[in-house]
Amino acid sequence: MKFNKRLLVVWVILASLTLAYLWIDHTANGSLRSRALITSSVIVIALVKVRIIFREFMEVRQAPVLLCRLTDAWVVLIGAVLLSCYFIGVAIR
Amino acid sequence: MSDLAETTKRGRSVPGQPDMWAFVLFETLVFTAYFGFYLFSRARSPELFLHAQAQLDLRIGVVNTLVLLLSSWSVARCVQSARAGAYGPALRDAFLTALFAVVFLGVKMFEWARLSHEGNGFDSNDFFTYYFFLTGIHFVHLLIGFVVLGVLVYQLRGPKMRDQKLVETCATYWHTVDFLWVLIFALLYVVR
Amino acid sequence: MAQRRTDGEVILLWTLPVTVIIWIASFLLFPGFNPPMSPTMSAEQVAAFYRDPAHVPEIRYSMIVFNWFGVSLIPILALIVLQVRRMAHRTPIFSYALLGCAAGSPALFLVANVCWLLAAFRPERSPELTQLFNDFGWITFTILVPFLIGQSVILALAIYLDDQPRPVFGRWVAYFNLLVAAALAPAAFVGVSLSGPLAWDGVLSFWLKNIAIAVWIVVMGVAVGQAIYRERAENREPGDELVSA
Amino acid sequence: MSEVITPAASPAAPPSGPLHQRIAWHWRHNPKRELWLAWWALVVFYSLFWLMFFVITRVQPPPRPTADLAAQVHFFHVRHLGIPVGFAVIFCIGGMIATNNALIAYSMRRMSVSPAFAYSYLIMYSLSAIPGLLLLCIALIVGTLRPERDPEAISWLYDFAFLSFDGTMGVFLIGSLIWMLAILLDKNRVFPKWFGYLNLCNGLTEVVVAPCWIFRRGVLAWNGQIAWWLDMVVFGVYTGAFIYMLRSMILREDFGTGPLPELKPDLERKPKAGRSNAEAAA
Repeated sequence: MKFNKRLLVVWVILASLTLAYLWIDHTANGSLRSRALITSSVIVIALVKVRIIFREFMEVRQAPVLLCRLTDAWVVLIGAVLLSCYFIGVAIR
Repeated sequence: MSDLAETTKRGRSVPGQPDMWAFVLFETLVFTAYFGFYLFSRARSPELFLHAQAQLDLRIGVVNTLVLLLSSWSVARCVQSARAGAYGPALRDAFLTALFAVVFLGVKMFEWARLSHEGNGFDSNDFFTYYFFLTGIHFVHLLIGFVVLGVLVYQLRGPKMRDQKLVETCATYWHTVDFLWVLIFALLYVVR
Repeated sequence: MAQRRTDGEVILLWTLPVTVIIWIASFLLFPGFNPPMSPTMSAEQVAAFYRDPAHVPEIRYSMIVFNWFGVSLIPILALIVLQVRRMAHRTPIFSYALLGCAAGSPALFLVANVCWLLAAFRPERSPELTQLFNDFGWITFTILVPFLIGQSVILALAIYLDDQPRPVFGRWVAYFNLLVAAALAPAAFVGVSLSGPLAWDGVLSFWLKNIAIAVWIVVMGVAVGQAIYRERAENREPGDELVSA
Repeated sequence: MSEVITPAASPAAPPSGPLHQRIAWHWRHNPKRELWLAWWALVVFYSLFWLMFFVITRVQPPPRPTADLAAQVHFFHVRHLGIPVGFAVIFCIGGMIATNNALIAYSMRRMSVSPAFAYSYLIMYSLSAIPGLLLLCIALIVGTLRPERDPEAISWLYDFAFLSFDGTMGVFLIGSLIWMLAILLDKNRVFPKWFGYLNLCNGLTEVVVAPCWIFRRGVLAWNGQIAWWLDMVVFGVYTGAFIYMLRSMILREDFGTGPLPELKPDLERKPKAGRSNAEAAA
């Protein structure tokens, strides 16, 4: 079995996205304030990671189109629910 | 090997049982609801959540995320090896997956012990209620994951078994545990 | 067809008269049953009932005996289940459902039993708490009918659908069970009032319900006994032929 | 099931007459009448269950655990008629839930797994009604019995009722896992595998309600958005799914021991016959 380079690349991308959180946290540090921008970008990055896991690790890339659409729809759905819950909460605080 | 050739060779088929995908999507909806409640109450009382969140060590979360991503990578390799008929490497990767999962559980329990030692328990405040609830229910999914890995190893070991569909089903469950953690990590440790 | 092993069924059947005698004796010994305590008693009156030196040993001993023998109807229910399995059914649904009903009533009865024993354990407790235990015990005792209704109705259906020339139970047993189920139903409404026929000492909730249970035990004991003896006789005949051949 | 006797072959098709004639025919001749009876008992029970708990007694959705003594006494006061009457109906029909458990146990006997699964499920669920339902009913009836009772005692009954209802999970957790395991191991294709996984989802909600013993307020309290509302949605989906799944099992049942045949598309008109027959049960 040839060593699969593609999976390695995928893992490196996922790991660097994880490490990006350290950088986000660093820039936000010192200011214990809630920031919509940070929250939104954190959620978006997490969803990008989820989609990569779907596509590459879970092999949706090679799955029937229906499953591709379904998982993509789920990623969008999660994003919409999370962001709207956050912003509704902020709005009616 | 090119992606296109691989696809045409095997045809486009659902990895694992479609039934497991139904479980993944349903369980993801349930978790989305948990996350929604969390973000909503977080946005309603930001100071409390921010101050409680400051007690978490982001580095532990990052390490755990990397460890779980490693385990996911291992199980993805395991599936590809099993598909190619290389059951030895596949078995090795399955054990590697379990090893990373054990590391994850160890780190998780260390973090729980540290937090409760500092006096942050399940019922301390809203943030820690969500923290212990979300990490706890994920922990339960991970424990179920060990049963799933057991099935995977059982399949790979017996020459009479080796049902590729079942191997992929188990891997799909494992990746679900992984991506749920990716979301939990982002929401608990980094969101402001 | 392989013959069912029936050894010992007759012994289990004849435990029934013993159970009945013990139950009647404990029933008569418990001062709360004769006459049934009135739900309109005040907390002080209830406390006085449990503090009465004449009552305390009677309550304790009768309820301890009930605690021992409360479950002893289950062997009879098991015998009924085995007769249901002989019926001309396509599925074991009815015998499963009857088995599922068997343990429910004794379990609820034990809750009532424990409440009465608790009330008698420290009669000097605040009258409010004694009354609470007493209420809890009486309501549970009166309302434990769902499993009894369930098993009567299921048994009636099972008998009704037993399509064979010589059914295990006669049709009348099915109608009798439906009648008993109907007689037990009013006891479920015990919470509606503290006086009148539906109260826990009332004509419907106490007398009709308990008489229905007693009649059911006697009638079903006879019916299942007949079925068992008939089955034994039928099983003996082919056996004798084998010996003579 | 050596005792199961195959009745004489019945006429293949039901007559096409008025409804009551068709029902009578099914009652006498339908070979699946026992299964349909159990299924309709299940449907009737769950319908009445929802009606009694949500409409007549109005004890669900549950009240607040944080309510003060006066509010708790008031809770019983406004339901002093609804609780005893509504729960009386539950107590009259509650025994019929045994047929539901029997039908589910039968579904496991139809699978290619050991009978131990069916028996474990049957034993567990035959007592499930007591912590799952009946203790709540009894405690609430006792609570409404004497409005003049000490509010502290009424408060104890209030807690006892809702915690015994929401906080006893073991039977349903292990029961769901047993059904799941049987479905996943089954080679007779009685249920699709996704339904097995759905059992796991339902079992996990039983884990999630456990914190109701710890929290008096918030999402995990006995009336919380997660511990009650979300879990109720999952339970509703699960209940709907298993009612539908049991129905399709009965339609496909051939009383054999091998794989359950699929429903043929040209026989899709059959379900209508099944439905009218089963009305006899209700």
